[in-house]
Amino acid sequence: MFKIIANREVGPGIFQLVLNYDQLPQNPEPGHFFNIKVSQDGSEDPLLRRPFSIFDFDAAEKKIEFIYRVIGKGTKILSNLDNGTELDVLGPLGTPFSLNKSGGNIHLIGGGMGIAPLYYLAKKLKSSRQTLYLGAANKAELEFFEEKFKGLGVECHLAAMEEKLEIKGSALVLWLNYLEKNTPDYIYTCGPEKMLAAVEKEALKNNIGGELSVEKRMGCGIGVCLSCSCESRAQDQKNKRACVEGPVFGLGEVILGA
Amino acid sequence: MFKIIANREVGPGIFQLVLNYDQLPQNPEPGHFFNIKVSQDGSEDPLLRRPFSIFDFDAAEKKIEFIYRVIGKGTKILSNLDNGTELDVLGPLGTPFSLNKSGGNIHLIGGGMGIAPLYYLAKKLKSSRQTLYLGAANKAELEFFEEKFKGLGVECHLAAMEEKLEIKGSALVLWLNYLEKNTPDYIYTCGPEKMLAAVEKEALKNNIGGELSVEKRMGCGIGVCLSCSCESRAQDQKNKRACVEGPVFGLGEVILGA
Amino acid sequence: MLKEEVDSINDELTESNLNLSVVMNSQQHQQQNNLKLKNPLITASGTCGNGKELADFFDINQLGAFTTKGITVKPQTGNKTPRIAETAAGIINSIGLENPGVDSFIKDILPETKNYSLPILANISGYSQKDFITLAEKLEGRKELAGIEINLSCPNIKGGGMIFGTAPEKVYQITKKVREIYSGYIIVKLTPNITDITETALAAENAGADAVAMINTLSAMKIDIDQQKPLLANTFGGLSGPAVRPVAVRMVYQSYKKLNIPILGLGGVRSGSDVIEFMLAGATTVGIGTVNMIDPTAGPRIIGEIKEYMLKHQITNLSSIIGAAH
Amino acid sequence: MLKEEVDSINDELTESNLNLSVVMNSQQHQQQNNLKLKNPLITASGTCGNGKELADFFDINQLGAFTTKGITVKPQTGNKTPRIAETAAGIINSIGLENPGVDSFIKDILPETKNYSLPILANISGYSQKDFITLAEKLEGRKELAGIEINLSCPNIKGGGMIFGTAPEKVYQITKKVREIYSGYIIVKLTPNITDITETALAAENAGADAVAMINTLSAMKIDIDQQKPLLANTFGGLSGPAVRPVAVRMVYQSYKKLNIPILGLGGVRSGSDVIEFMLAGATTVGIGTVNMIDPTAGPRIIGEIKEYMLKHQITNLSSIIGAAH
Ligand SMILES: Cc1cc2nc3c(=O)[nH]c(=O)nc-3n(C[C@H](O)[C@H](O)[C@H](O)COP(=O)(O)OP(=O)(O)OC[C@H]3O[C@@H](n4cnc5c(N)ncnc54)[C@H](O)[C@@H]3O)c2cc1C
Ligand SMILES: Cc1cc2nc3c(=O)[nH]c(=O)nc-3n(C[C@H](O)[C@H](O)[C@H](O)COP(=O)(O)OP(=O)(O)OC[C@H]3O[C@@H](n4cnc5c(N)ncnc54)[C@H](O)[C@@H]3O)c2cc1C
Ligand SMILES: Cc1cc2nc3c(=O)[nH]c(=O)nc-3n(C[C@H](O)[C@H](O)[C@H](O)COP(=O)(O)O)c2cc1C
Ligand SMILES: Cc1cc2nc3c(=O)[nH]c(=O)nc-3n(C[C@H](O)[C@H](O)[C@H](O)COP(=O)(O)O)c2cc1C
Ligand code: FES
Ligand code: FES
Repeated sequence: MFKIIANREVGPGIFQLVLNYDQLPQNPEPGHFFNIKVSQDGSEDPLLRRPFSIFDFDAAEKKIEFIYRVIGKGTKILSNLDNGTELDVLGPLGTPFSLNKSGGNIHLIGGGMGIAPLYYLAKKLKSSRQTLYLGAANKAELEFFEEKFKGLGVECHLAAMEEKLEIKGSALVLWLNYLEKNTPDYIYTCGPEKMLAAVEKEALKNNIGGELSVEKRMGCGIGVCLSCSCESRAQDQKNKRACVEGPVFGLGEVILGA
Repeated sequence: MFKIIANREVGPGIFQLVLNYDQLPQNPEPGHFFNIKVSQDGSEDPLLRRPFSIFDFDAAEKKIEFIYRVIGKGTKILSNLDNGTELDVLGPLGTPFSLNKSGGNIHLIGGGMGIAPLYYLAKKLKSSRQTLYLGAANKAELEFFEEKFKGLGVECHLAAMEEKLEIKGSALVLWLNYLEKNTPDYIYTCGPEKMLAAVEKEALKNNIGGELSVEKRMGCGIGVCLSCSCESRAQDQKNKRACVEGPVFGLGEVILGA
Repeated sequence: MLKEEVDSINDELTESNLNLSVVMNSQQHQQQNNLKLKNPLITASGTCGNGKELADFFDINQLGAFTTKGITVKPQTGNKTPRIAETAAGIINSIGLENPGVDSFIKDILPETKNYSLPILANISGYSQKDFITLAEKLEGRKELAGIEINLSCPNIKGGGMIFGTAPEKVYQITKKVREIYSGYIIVKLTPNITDITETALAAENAGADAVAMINTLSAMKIDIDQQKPLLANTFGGLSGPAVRPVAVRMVYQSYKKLNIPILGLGGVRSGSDVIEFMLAGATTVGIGTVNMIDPTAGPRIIGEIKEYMLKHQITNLSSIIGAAH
Repeated sequence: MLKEEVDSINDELTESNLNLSVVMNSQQHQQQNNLKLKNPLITASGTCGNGKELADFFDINQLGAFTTKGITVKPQTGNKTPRIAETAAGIINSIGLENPGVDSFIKDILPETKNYSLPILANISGYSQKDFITLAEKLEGRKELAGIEINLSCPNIKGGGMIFGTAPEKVYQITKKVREIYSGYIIVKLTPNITDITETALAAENAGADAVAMINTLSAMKIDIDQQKPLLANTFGGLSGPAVRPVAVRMVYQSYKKLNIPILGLGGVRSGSDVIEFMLAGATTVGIGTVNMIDPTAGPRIIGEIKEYMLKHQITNLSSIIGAAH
């Protein structure tokens, strides 16, 4: 049983959803996602669940937290649900980030809502030196996250497409600006697939290892429908399901699309 | 713009919905109905609006009131909407009860939720001698209405199918018990179509005039789709639309079905 | 694009210089018989009455064209009720063509349409080729009408519409006969209850139809599980509404490249986005049916939504997107 | 009925003496080859993986039978993504039969099914008659399988499934060939993208199929209006989910009286009520597809809902309602 205890706007069209649970099959790790049913009371539309990465987790208080942007019908409906509403939630699902590079010099590169899975990750990587490169449309979209990450002691670099912050441009360009001065041991990145592909290319070129989290359109989120297949770069060419083998993949593991 | 200001259970599975409006195309008369969209935020399911008869109306406070029973998906969703929710509502729609028999001896005969249109009617017929014959499954379903009608000074006779009140049985049987002793000048009735047909038959046999309100499955509620056609008993045999020419018809005006 | 850039372009392209007009070409008489509409929205037959009711809600002259409720040679009282059942994101109707017959239509309904300044299309249904001939003869020359829509697809009538609509040769014959008689714009409305709709669409084109409309309703049913019998008195009915849109869009898309005549696309339109979807698939005009039953002011709302889309995507002429998804 | 009366009857009919079992008769070998299921629920191919994933959520042996993901002769990686689009109360998929091929199926997947005690059906797809023959040969004699489901209806493969499935004579030929080779239970799964599904259903029956399954998905598409191109990489896909249920129920109802073999009804089942609806229409067993993608524990929930219905309506033997809406 999951109950909404907060569902508030923390940036333009960006919401923070906090749920109380009574039990979970396992504690979520950074990079895990949950699949949330947004239609209520037997309405068949929207039909599918909506996947969201775990943003923060508090086992003591039995709270899971998500950050989502209102995109279409599903997130719109979600944003109008009130505190106290019981939600049908599946999770944690998927394969999380590995935390074995903990302790090194780590870069977090987030594009837009790609920031969502990185916060809980940063929390778990607290012992590492972490730098966040975050891009969004404008400053208003970034403020909530800047504060959160600064609260963890993470060094933050911000870029916006619509106005000049550190630069006027994308998280990718921002990161590249720093890459030579501050070469990381490992990177974690999430954002639009095009950005992921560019980050991956640069990282691999510079022999930097890391992991990325993809947002594939999902049917089920539990591995039964093969909607979310990613072409593998491995020898056997066996597809990987973003919802089971992913959404986190190692850099170079799967072929990133558009 | 219509806003929910109350939506509370007043009997087992029976809800009172009070809306504040800012403007109405016209003030509702008893027997008018409103067509309420229950799905929110662009959900396409349930697709159709749900028709409800006006239960009470307060022009000064700009309030319209409905009483509904939770039947299926639509009313279930409606029952979970909170105060403050803005509703998409069309109305008043249809042809209301005529009030020209005001002043006489009037019987109101209601079966189940057929009670809904009769309260505002009774209010408007205040100068008449009114007797209510109301039937439902059990006492709990009747209490709210008994209190309301007694508040108007209407004499109330109650029957239930599951337990013995005045009798154990239907509103029809209850009414027939009194018909000889207290023969009305005019009747108003609403309830399941089978009951309406029986009431109509008895009334016409006894040369009593009156009106009834039918609940036909509706597509549009505004006369465009012809889902709600009722076969007419008139010479020209032209069908009558429950949503435009009805839902109120004179006794004997249309052929009542099952 | 940067916000300032978008803003500056928007300065130039404003609501007032958006062009929503579309032209449905005529096969027969070239230019002079084209159907020119101020926007692609056409009411779908049977879901808008004959205009009067919707006119209480908005000025229906804002629409591209109006299609009247289907008429038959003789008056019909329609099927028994229940005639409508709600399904997930759809409705099943079995109205059964309740209508006063063509003579009453001409005498009572057509004169009323004179108050409207938009093109009126009469939707006609028949049980035999002869019916269609009679209807075409009676409607030929009626100045109130811009054209007729031949309904070869109503699934509610036993032995009737459905049978013509699924056989390409029947579609061809009836269209041809009507074409010989009727000189106005002819749209042939096709059933989706068919293996390959492009075959009937091509049959209509070859027989001289000016345009095809797709889709009518999908044959469907619902059972009342408590009564353990079909919910509709007529057992079967036609499914419409958002549920069917993906099928309708597919059929328009499949037909677009095969046809030389314009397509009136319809089925499940709820919003401006849906109209755009049909046009991108290849529809020149788009029908709005079930949506009017739910939102009587859907027409003007949808026009507003189309304009928003045009502004967002910097589209000056709406007709430029027809078929653009191919 | 008075409450006390209902209560007293309920005292007798309790959950424990409800009989949900159904029998799918076999045409070929009479009784001994019948498919006896503890309840009518059969997983729909492609929506439940091969069991493992759902088994994390509940004991799948509670179901009537399990159908595996469609297999082909050769391994296939499937279509490009996006492979799924959501529509009103439905989804369109164009997975494109991603599967490891029949040899790997036999080697890796079949052995895993040994852990299950429920009947397993293998869903097979092919691009030619030869493919189906190969598949039937390879699966013949496999003890792990109770039967096979011939998918003649996948709309996602160019030149493939769709074409066989819409031509009754092709359905007949392929079924006949497979029947000659395969001795287990044979279900022929039919496409709804057809004018008259009873023709293909009868063709399957005449060729010796033990049962037919209807429906597979409706051919459909969705356009991304911002990108102005089809949303699915494959352009077209198959519509499933609640949106299509009214069409599926209609097809089962239409076929029931014409067929002598049992029908596996499916399309859009979400709840116990929907299973009852299909059975009243004439289905002996009912497939659950898309619902599993949304509610992994749909199976046991639906079984519970069926039981509630049986108690409410005082039905001891579920199979007594098959076709009762006729
Ligand atoms: C593993 C994973 C984790 C995610 N985590 C987050 C998160 O933490 N915060 C957040 O804001 N968003 C996240 N997303 C994206 C989020 O799921 C979509 O924005 C959301 O589903 C949109 O739903 P909608 O109904 O508002 O949009 P619509 O466009 O109306 O949705 C239509 C369909 O497309 C799917 N869809 C649309 N956009 C996306 C997308 N970007 N990725 C996958 N499916 C999509 C929807 O799920 C739905 O099935 C995540 C996606 C995935 C796959
Ligand atoms: C003119 C009119 C006035 C009404 N006034 C009231 C009222 O004041 N209070 C009240 O409780 N009920 C009233 N009803 C009945 C009410 O509209 C239905 O109970 C309600 O629509 C059920 O919706 P649902 O989604 O919960 O049920 P579902 O059974 O899931 O609905 C499925 C479909 O059937 C229709 N439907 C189901 N039951 C009825 C019914 N009895 N009459 C008409 N359509 C139905 C629904 O509108 C919907 O389209 C009235 C009906 C009409 C026609
Ligand atoms: C209540 C109702 C009545 C209809 N009557 C007719 C008709 O008389 N003639 C016709 O060609 N189509 C008729 N149709 C079909 C619609 O015109 C339209 O083709 C179909 O509903 C799909 O569009 P929609 O989903 O926008 O409603 C009717 C549809 C409905 C819902
Ligand atoms: C993601 C997905 C994959 C499918 N794969 C197959 C398949 O491999 N073979 C097949 O015969 N049907 C396949 N189908 C069709 C389903 O088995 C079923 O016939 C259809 O979805 C209708 O049922 P539903 O609405 O309950 O899903 C697939 C459906 C979906 C949604
Ligand atoms: S979303 Fe269904 S397998 Fe991944
Ligand atoms: S409900 Fe549409 S005409 Fe009455």
